[in-house]
Amino acid sequence: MALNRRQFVQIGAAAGLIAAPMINRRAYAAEPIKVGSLLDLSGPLGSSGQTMYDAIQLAAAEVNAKGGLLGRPVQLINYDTQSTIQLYSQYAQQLALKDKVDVVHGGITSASREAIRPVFDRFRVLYFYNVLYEGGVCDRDTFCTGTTPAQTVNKLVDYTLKNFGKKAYVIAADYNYGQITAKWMKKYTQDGGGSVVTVDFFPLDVTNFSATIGKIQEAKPDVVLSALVGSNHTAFYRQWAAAGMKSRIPIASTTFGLVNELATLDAKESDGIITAYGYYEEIDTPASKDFVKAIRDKFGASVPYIGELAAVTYEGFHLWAEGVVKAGSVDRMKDIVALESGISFDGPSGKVTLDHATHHTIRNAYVGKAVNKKWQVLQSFPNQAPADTAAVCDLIKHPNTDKMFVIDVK
Amino acid sequence: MAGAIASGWASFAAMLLAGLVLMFGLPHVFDLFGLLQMTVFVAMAVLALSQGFIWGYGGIMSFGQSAFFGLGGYTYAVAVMNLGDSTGAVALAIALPAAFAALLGYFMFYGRISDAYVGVVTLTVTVILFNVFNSTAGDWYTIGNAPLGGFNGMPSVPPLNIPGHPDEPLDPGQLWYAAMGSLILVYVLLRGVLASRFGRVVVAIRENETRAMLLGYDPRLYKLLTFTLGGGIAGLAGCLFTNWGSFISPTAFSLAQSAQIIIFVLVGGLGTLLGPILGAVAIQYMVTLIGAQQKVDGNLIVGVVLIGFVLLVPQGVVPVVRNVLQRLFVRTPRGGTAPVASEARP
Amino acid sequence: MNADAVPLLEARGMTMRFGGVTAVNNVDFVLGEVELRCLIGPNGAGKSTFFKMLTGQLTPTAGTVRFRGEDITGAYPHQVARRGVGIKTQVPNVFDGLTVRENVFVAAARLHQARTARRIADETIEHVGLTRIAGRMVGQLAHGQRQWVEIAAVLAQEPDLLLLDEPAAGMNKEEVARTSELIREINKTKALIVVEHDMQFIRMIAKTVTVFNQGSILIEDDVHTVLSNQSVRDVYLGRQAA
Amino acid sequence: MDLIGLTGFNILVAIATLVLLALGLGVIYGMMRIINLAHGEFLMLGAYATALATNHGVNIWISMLIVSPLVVGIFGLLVERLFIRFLYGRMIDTMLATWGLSLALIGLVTTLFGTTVQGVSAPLGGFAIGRYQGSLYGLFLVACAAAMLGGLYALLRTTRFGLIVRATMQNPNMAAALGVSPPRIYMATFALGSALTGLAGGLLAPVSGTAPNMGVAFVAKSFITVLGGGAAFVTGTGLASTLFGIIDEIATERTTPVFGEVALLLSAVILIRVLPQGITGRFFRRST
Repeated sequence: MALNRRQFVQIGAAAGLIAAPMINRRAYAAEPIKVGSLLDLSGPLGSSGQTMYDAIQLAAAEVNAKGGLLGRPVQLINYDTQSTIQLYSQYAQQLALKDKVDVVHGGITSASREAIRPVFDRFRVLYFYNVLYEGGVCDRDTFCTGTTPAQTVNKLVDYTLKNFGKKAYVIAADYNYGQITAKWMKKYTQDGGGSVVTVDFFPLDVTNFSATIGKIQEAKPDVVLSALVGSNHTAFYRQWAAAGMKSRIPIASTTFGLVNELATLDAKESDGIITAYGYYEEIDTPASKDFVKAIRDKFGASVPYIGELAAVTYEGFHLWAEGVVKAGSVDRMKDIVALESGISFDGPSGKVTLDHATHHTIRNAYVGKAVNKKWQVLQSFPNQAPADTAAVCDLIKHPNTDKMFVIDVK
Repeated sequence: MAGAIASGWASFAAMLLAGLVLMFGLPHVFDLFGLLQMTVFVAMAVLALSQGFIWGYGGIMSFGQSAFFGLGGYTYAVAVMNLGDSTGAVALAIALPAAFAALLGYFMFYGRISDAYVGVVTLTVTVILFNVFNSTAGDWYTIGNAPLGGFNGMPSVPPLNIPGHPDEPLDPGQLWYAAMGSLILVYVLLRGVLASRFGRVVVAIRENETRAMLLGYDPRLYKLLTFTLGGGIAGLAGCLFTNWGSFISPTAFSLAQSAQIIIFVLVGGLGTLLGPILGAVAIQYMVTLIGAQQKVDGNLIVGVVLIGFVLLVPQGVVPVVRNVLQRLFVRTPRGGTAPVASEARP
Repeated sequence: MNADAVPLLEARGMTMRFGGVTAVNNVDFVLGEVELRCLIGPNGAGKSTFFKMLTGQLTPTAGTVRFRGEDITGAYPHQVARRGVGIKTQVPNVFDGLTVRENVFVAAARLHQARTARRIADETIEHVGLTRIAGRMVGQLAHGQRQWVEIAAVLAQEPDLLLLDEPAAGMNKEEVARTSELIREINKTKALIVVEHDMQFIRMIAKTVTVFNQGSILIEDDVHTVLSNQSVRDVYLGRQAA
Repeated sequence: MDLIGLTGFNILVAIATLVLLALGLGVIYGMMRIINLAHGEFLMLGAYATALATNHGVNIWISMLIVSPLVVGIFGLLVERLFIRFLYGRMIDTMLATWGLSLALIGLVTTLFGTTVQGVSAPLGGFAIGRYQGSLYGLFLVACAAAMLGGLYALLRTTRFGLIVRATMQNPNMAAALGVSPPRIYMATFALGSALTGLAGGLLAPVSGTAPNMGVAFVAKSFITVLGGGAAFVTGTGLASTLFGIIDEIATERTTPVFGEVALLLSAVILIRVLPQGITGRFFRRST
């Protein structure tokens, strides 16, 4: 089945190659606009990268089908970073210096972003990071289009406070994203009159959670808030269900189901878990349905799950394209100015607007519940601002900032 | 194969010349990207040399050269962020890993830990460092004004500068000279060490530890010194690597990194110095090419290449090529007798 | 017995137990300067264990070893070697991956600068008669030649006492004769302890012989007395003949 | 009191998990002195076999207990025939080849099945330890680990096959002289080790999940356990698992998972420092 999908990808790519010359013939300037893509397509992060790669290919194909940008076709140059940070730097240099791309969309983990962002700053390449993350990047050359904790965590915590109770136990991955998200979980819980009994951090390669499950039972919280990340951590949900805890204490998460957890876990392990994201495949709007259909048509029905990673990548690409059209150029500075002018795009997740001050997005947030290996969208919150990054970053006042702030949660 | 402690002034001069030609020639041939790419390959070649030296000559199977590599990178990053000037930071990036190697080496060799377990202990220590550095995401893990950053590592590390002038950082072109110059220096240093009395004893201990001991040499001391030198060189490699990418993260300590170094050495040829250098450059170039295509999974290609390599060229490239060359040169005068290496030594 | 005030090597009450087995039991052993002593005994008599205790490869359970009056019991082999004891082990311990010259050079190099060491190495190689094969890899040599390489390496250390464990093992008649000649010549200036099975060889070189049996010294006397002793024949020669 | 019960139960499961992870590796390393760096991927194959078979309608118990060991055992046999057998006595080359195999397997599985495979969930459910909940499946894992250790011990100590295997490992020439064919014994041993690893992978699939890269997280722990155990690998693996399992679980419970992991690793280093004697293999010696 997966083989079919791979063949599909190849056929798709071949079709793109055939299509490109046709567009060229139509266009004056045959020179294509080059878009770099840096994603892990193999290795531990491969499953995240694959869905983003599907989305960016779809977006590029759509733009080309409409005659390209400024009369020029868009050419996608993709490198598989193989889940290796060294390759991120290497390929970033290659994209900037050898391929001389006009923009780069890519990076998955914050570590990969922070490895390549300086490269693009140094060699003056516009950069889009299309993943939800902990917030805090403040750099005029960079746009971050995914959700940040302020957009989703408070919705999630509000829901748990109202529906489950006031006593929370936080478990999170032991790296920046987990550390910062855990702080936001604590803050919102306390703001809502609740309390956090314990915060536990887990290195990304931990697979044995029995001790923690014991500790949670001892603490008897009303809800477990999880910011666990990656396939190793998925073991927590398995062990939680195996211990028979599933029916006793509910779980809410900002990370569960982002990639393929619903597909790999059994319904009885995942049912009832509450999450908050910028997008769910099940969102019942025409734009969302079209997007899901387009991906499945292009890459086969076996594409596991189309979540925020894919939607944000797709929207990020289109936001960039709108900026290019508005600027009438692929000149980096002109594009940045155009993108700062309040560009927005109606994507699968709803209306997405680039915020000048933070270079992040104002976008919708949703709360969903896992039901029989699908998400049931429970609530939606339109136009959420990236308040966390906004607290530390103002590129209108200080356009020369180039920093990753570690946001202090009070 | 192992007997070639050093094969003469001629080969040394040729290698040195080739190195210098590459150092000054490549900037005229390559564009900036090519040069940057070669810079990271060269940094990894220095790392491969450290493994090639302690393993190929010292007989110490370290599964943890990446520990010293990572420590070197982190030391440089922390030091340069606090000191401002990079000169002292480089010195520290060599000294600290060397000191750590000395401590670990003392623990292992004077603790009479057997060969096999040296591998396990170094591996374990590396995994410990990986875990520890991965869990430094919290705010309180800050040394001076340098946050360690946990899994995400330390971004935007200031580059090398002209000694004494922190406001004159090296540009990527100059960094190439620094990296390639370091590789040449390390190579010359190791050739010198191997040609010295100390180097002979190190090789002798690898060949037969009991005999060396019965001759009055203390293998523990020689192994300790070899291991320490290897640690310092790996630290230098880490420093160069950090300079190249302006960042360092815990993946420098990862198992995959350690294994990669071993593969560099094996592919190039164990018991040579040129082998690890060529192995490092070739393997990395291959991995880079693999990432530019999306048809076949990258791991699959690397894996199949490695398996094929073991079955077809188990000795590594350099010894095989050397044997072929020697056969070509020596066959006519001597007929069937096996040629003897290393007769042209000084 | 030698009447020297301080003997070259003096072992007292040497005992070695492995678990419940006593391999060497309360052995006293004295060797004078420039003396040649042969150790013989059947397999398992404790010769090798005793030998390894002298060289520091094993630490005795009880007893002391003194070299020129200084206690070297339980010292590391390299410390024993540094006192001036050269050791040739039973299974040849040589550097197979190095040339003959390099093997001997490494031995000489502990005490001397590279230049001098090279000279000493060349002289020793000449002396032992290995000049013709000095550039060969030791791993490629025949067994007898490897034995000589090891002896040459031991000599290049310039020791005062040589401990040779089965130096003639695996050699043909001609080689055995040359080895015995070599040993007698070494004995002009240095003391030797030779562990050997080959009676022919013992007759060629020995003056005094110590016979081990079941972890103790059975008899210690000049070679003719020993070889004509009935109990020696019983425990050792008899078995050899069979 | 209940809490002590729960902690004790968790410790037992941690020990059992280590035993499962390490036993197959122990057979291959302990008896053949072969360092199988693809061990993690053999586990992964076992997990995949269970997941795929179960998803295709095979009963989960049959998948775990029969399909996984069978599939991975046969795979191990093929690997041994195809290249390991050319590399006997060349430790370093075997390491390199199995490292290559490990990468190739990750790549192959990704290509064949994609990165996303529907896993299996743990059967049996939970049981009460006083006020707390433990997993019945964990109890099953403990039973399996004990059965595997005991079974292997009995196989090696009491059967003719075990005697022949042990003799061959001690002295292949002697065994050959007695009419045993060492190559066949090596083949059988490698297949046995692979099958045990496959079984472990199958058994752990419901608790650890199935992903192409899952092996990486296990491989260091497995090695440290086997090597920490020393020469008599069945008893050794059992003892080392017990020691490391207790330390890891208690340290994790008292402090953090990072510290638990570090405590386990440090105790391994100290163990090796204190007991360097229990070890016979000198497998890192160069092969020439």
